[in-house]
Amino acid sequence: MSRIGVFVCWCGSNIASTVDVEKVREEAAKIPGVVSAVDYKYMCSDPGQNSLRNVIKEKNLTGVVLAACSPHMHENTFRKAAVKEGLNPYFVEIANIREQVSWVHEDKERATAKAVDLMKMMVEKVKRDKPIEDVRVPLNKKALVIGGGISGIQAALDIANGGVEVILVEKEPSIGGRMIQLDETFPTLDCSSCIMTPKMVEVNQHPNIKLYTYSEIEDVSGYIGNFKVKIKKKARSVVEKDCTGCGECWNACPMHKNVKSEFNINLSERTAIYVPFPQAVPLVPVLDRSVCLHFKKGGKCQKCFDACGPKCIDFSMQDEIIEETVGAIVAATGYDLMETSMYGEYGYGKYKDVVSGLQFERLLSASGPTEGVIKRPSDGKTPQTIVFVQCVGSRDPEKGVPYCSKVCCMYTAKHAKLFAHKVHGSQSYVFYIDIRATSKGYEEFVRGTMEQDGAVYLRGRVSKIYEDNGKLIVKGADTLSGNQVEIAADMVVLATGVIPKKGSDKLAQMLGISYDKYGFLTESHPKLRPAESSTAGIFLAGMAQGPRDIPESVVSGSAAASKILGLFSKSEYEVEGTISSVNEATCVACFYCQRVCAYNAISRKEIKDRNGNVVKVVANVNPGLCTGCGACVNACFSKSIDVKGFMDDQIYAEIKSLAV
Amino acid sequence: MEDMKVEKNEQKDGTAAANTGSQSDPRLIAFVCNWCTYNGADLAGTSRMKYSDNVRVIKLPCTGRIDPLFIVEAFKKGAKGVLVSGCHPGDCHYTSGNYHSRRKYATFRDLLGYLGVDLNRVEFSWISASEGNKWVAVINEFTDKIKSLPDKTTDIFTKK
Amino acid sequence: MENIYLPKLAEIKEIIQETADTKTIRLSIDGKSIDFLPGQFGEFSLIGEGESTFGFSSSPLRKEYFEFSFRTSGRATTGINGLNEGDKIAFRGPYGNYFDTSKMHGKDIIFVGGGIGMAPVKSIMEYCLDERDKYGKITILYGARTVGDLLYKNIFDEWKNHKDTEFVVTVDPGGETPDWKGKVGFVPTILEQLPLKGENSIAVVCGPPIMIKFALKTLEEKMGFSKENIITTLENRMKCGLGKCGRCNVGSVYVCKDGPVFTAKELESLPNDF
Amino acid sequence: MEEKYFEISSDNLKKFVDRIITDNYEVIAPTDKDGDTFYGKISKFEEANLDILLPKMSYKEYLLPKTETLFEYSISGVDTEVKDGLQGITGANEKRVIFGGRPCDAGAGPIMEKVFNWDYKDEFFNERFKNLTIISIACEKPDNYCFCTEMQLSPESSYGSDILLKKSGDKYFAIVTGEKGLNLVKAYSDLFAETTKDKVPADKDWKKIFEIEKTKSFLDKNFEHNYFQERFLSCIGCGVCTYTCPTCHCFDIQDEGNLKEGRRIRNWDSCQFGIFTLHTSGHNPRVTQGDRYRQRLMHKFKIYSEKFDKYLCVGCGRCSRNCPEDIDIKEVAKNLAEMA
Amino acid sequence: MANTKTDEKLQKIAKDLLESGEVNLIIGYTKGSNPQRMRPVFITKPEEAEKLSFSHNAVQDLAVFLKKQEVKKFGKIGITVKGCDEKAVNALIQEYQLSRDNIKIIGMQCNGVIKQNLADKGETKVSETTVYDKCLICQEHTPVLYDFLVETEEPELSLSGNVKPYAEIEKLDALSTEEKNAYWAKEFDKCIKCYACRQACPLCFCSRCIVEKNMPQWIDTNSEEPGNAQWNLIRAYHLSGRCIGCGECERACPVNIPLMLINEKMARDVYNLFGYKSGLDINAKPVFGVFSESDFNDFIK
Repeated sequence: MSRIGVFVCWCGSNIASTVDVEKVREEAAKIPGVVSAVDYKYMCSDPGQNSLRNVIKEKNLTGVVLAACSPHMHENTFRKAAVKEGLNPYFVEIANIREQVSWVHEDKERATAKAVDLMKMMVEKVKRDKPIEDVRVPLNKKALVIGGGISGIQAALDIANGGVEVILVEKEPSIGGRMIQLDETFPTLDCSSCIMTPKMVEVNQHPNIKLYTYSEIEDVSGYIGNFKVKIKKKARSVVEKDCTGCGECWNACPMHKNVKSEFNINLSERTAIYVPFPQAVPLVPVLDRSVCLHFKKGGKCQKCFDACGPKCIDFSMQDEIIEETVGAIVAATGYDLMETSMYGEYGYGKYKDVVSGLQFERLLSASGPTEGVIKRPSDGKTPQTIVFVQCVGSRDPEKGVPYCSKVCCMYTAKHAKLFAHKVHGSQSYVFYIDIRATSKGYEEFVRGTMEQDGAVYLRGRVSKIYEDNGKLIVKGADTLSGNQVEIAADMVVLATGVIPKKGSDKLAQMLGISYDKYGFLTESHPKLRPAESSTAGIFLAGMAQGPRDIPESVVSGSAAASKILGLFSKSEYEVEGTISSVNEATCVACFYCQRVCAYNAISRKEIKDRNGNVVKVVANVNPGLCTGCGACVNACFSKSIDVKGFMDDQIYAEIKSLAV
Repeated sequence: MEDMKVEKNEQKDGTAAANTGSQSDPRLIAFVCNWCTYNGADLAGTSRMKYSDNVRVIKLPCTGRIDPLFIVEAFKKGAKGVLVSGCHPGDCHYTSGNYHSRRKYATFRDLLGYLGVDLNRVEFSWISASEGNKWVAVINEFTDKIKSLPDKTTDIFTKK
Repeated sequence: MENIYLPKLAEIKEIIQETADTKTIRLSIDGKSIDFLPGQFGEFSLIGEGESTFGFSSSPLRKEYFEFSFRTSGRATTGINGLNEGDKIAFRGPYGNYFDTSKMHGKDIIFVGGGIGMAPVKSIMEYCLDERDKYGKITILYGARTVGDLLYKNIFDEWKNHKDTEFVVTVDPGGETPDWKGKVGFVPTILEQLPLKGENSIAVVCGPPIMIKFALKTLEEKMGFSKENIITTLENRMKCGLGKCGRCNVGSVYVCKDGPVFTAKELESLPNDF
Repeated sequence: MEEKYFEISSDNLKKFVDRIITDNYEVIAPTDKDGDTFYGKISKFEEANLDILLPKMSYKEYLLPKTETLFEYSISGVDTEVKDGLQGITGANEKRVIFGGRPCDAGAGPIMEKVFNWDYKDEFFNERFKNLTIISIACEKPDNYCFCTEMQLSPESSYGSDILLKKSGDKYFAIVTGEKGLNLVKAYSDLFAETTKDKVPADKDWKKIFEIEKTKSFLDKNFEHNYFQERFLSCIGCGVCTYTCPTCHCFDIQDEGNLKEGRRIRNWDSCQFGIFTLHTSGHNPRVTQGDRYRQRLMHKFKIYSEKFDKYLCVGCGRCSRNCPEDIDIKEVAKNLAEMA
Repeated sequence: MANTKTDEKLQKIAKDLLESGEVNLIIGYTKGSNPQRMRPVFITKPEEAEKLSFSHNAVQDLAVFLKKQEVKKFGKIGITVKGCDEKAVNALIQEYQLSRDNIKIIGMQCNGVIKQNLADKGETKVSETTVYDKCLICQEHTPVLYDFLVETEEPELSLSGNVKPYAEIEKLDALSTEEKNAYWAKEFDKCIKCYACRQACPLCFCSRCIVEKNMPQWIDTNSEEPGNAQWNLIRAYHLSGRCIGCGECERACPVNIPLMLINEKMARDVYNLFGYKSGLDINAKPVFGVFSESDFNDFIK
């Protein structure tokens, strides 16, 4: 039975001067089901709230309507007051007669009529309110971080330091990601490895971090608080716990000239059993079975096995599936550099001395193939003139991508600067479109490259690069002077754009999170929820979301970590109870609801009979993921799904009450 | 036994005179999302802007929740104009509710027009939480437009 | 010219919340009950929300009110559920046939009710209890799925305290609570355990279709009740209540007119279509 | 009243129709629209299509409208006021004539009258039926779907017609069955010439292809027969058979309106819909379309006859002609008779 | 009538499928209540396969039966489909109502089916004036997807271009709001709310139609002007972007409401707006299950 109380607030004169509050109260009293109607000067004041509570108690109300200010002002206030009297908080509805009546209308009679209408609407709505319980989801307080680059490492460390167990999964044999490939970092020119390796080591030694390298995510199911994750630990052929990282195995490997080093981006070679770089964490080699003679030639070669002191080479090792249950996930899958094959005119791949930005990093790096001495790949000579081409792929909707890769301006300036420092008397030329140097110290850094280090910046695009007599002839336009320029260079460095890591779309699908048309993972809200994915419990960090530099990546890793620590600070995850629910009797499992759900909250549910036979498949709402947006309700043809708090029946009753 | 009173009570509703819902004083129903347009309308209030009092707002969580069938129901119950309003594309609080609904509205609107509903009576807008002035303009223009329409109901939902 | 579809108004005197989703509503017109017989039903409505069919659940001998029990499920019942004491309910009826008590005089009677199907049983049962002397031994068996689904808990004692009357209450296995003192078991199972015999006895049964099916079987095959002495009431979907709209048509009867009360013998002649 | 016999020339028949229209009779006749023929109000004789065997729909809606207001209500606060729908009932015009229907359609009236009066009197039906004058035309060439003969009528039956016209050359014999018809003939006596029964050509010897009693006796004994589930697997439950049927009369009662006013109405309904018998509990006595079509057969050929001593079918064949899946009820009834 | 070669081929396929146990049921056509009608037939035994037949009178869309619970119980089903009907099968798969693995599609090449009212009057010739409008715009005389294809012996439908299919749509589009309103008010006034359009539609597969839901009362139950319009509007809306144009709703309608004028119009609009046609690809996402950021926005202020 409906026992509704209507409370009309004067808001001093804010409402009462334009709305005849007594009239609203009188009209309320006439409505069937309304057992109490009062008006009061300030409903939100303590006495006002007390009177609300008293009436709830005395009249044993089943619903409350406040004709007052916007629900965005005091809905919570009044709900809290109602809860104190044992009323379900969702049985409180607000008719907004201040912001949407008294403050915007002048004719008192008409404003009063409108206020009465709004009050009636809410009475009809509250009559049809169903008790809503907030959803509590138990939390497995363990986090999964996918990707062992700087943002993943930062997230893992922050979470682990917060006392929460972390599983860090890295696809490559070592963590470190892209950052460990870099030489020095802008704008401070501190050595990347110097600041990165301690963090990598910390990860490895942290009691709260379980590290899986050379491992991939195989499957993710479940939802916030309770994700079931399958991790494929690929067969390393080396028993990790026994390995000392002494290097005898790779020194013994006969394949030392034949395999291109991925870490050095084909600028050097590695063996079949290898660590990608000397500071690798863990310092445990991986046996690359696709090139290993033992596997290719029927088990004859076992030089590494023989050389290994602790005997930790295991040719029979199998991929292993590890299952973990975690409460939250960070996706920090990182980035790749764009292919440049569409820029045939630049000759990348054709001319050895046309290299990518990341390759140049390796040439600069003390741990790189040339041990930090800049040598051009073709003949090992030190180049005297280098042309840097920016925006290769970026900001080029025709051939590449329309977005700006953000870091290229800065790393090119860094390259030019380091080139000048390392090769005295050398000359660099930079073709650019715009210089984007917006963070702290960046603009000064670029200026320094130009002014102190003498790099010549040319605003324009390069049209062609070709080889002539041992030189690379770079033809381009200088749009500022309006001249065509032609530079004979020893090397060309292409600042290739940034794209999401290959396969990150697949991972996103597995996680049920959205990604944009380029494959970058999408934030739940680009401004206000930048660390969250659209799926509750899954957070984002680093370049997987889009181009960003190291500090930003670190910040985003920490942001994700703080979100998770915040989430885990409670014993249960609480969600507002205004979520969707399925009428299983009439659901026909067309799954339009699932298609439109932005939160992956809808899954298939099989209804079985007593013998376990599936009699029906229906949609099922995961309360931990549903946000109550109601898109599914709109999508459902048979109206077999409804969202609590805004049920179809309530909306129709509101419309019905407005009939003229 | 007590039979029902058969005579009709003329004076049923004292407030009816204030908004008759007639063509000259039309009833408009606005379905708005909670996050953008409802806040925009609140902003109009806190800014003390004035606008037509013919509109009645029904709040929903998201444009994605605003079923085109609500429009039909509003007309059935005598609304002379129906407004649907939510967050601008890209701004949806729930990521994509307005995009999904936009497809439906575009289609449904075509259907309404084809079946002889005066499309002047159905309005769609994107109004953000900061666009109190746009809310005021949309409501005032819509009210004026409805008032200017011929004084006869050309829709298929009301009994003639 | 009389409009047979025009309802009358009755005032709600009392509302009893029976379970989470069922209620009993007591009505009166001018402070009095109406003339009806146990087993009959009416069409009840909150005008504007549509009619619903309910059997009367009170004894016609209680002259100050008549009542019905209902579960809130659809639009009409939701409307009725929202009403308060003092509000009016539109009502048509009484309709249908009834339990012929004259044939029960001097006999032992077992009343079997399941869930909300107890409502029409309650009417005839209370009618008999109100004139207790006219009947032999009376046994009442009432079962529901769970303890929470039992209606009329507040008047169980009243039923029990009649002389020579046994009241047995049971819930389905798994439906009991820790403090449950009644029996646990399906109605037909408990029924079979009762020390009753079919001679000179009448059984009145109402409940969900599956319960009726098995209870009838038990009464007939295991307890020796003749088909003529087992009486049940059908709960078909109805609209008009007047034998016109065709909905409750089963075999050659309109349940609303020729029923809802049937003996097992009569049911036997009907196709399995209800 | 005993039957009376008149003659009317084709020309006079035209005049008769045009004159009653002029005299404010509402004349409902088969008339062409949308590439088919339907019963509809005509404004002159030419608009009537008398060549068509049967219009697509029956004229049931003039007895039982597809939607009927039982009463209107208005609500003010806790007070409800009701306006009886019988007062000012629409279409109960005294001067309404159904012209040019066939004996099968005419036979439906008295059949329906029984159910609306067997216990409680449905005055909505009665008011309309009372004020309807039915002038039918005997069929000369029934088609393959017709089986009125099997249904205790015949292409020349006057049962249910106030006036039955039988064509003979360029004139018609009018068989007047009662006061209603006679009054009309008398009012236009200049157009009619009285005659005697022996002048009226005798009815042809219409052959039956099956005995409906046998169909019934099959239905009496075979409720759970495979035939129903197998044959009606092809039934899509569209209900066209029931909606176009002149005798199907099932209805639903619904309230419509807003918080202030509204009405209780009854609408046509169909036993072919799954929801028709669905209990609130979710239990449905008739789960399959086979169950539902069986119910229709039972109601037509068994149940109704047991209660009202008439079959609930006039053999017009509309359900067969209109069935989108080509279920032929005549064929079905014949099959059942053969299986009996 | 003797078996045509088409029929023999069809019967052979059906017989093999049933004999091998690949399907438990074949839904096909057989000869109907008069020589100009065909009717659905359900074959479960190989020896009954000879009942199967096909002709330009095979008007029914047999896909409608795939939504029936009684039919679903058979599990693996073979179905005889014309091109238009086959699109319904595809749409059902798209909307998860059917698993491709459970269905064997016997595609019938079809050059048009004769309008049933003409056939009843004795029309036997397939021509642009005797077939349904859908046949004139048909792009799928050979079904999109099939496991078996039975080629036709029927002469190809020749189009002179003089008959404009669904010509009324453009005429209606050109009318004023009031004229459109008047046109449809008149059409919908005929509606008797029998819902045959729904039952005949292979894509109206809801177990409880919105019209049978009354909390809230989505659609007025009355069968008068307001209630009828609501039903027809909402039916059309629910089929926008889903209708595959088989025309069964219109054929089933006992009061001849030109429902295909609405369905076809909406199909065109959806195609114009979103470039989507229903039932062409079982892997395509239904048009209202996805969106594009650049969707038509001009109508929104």
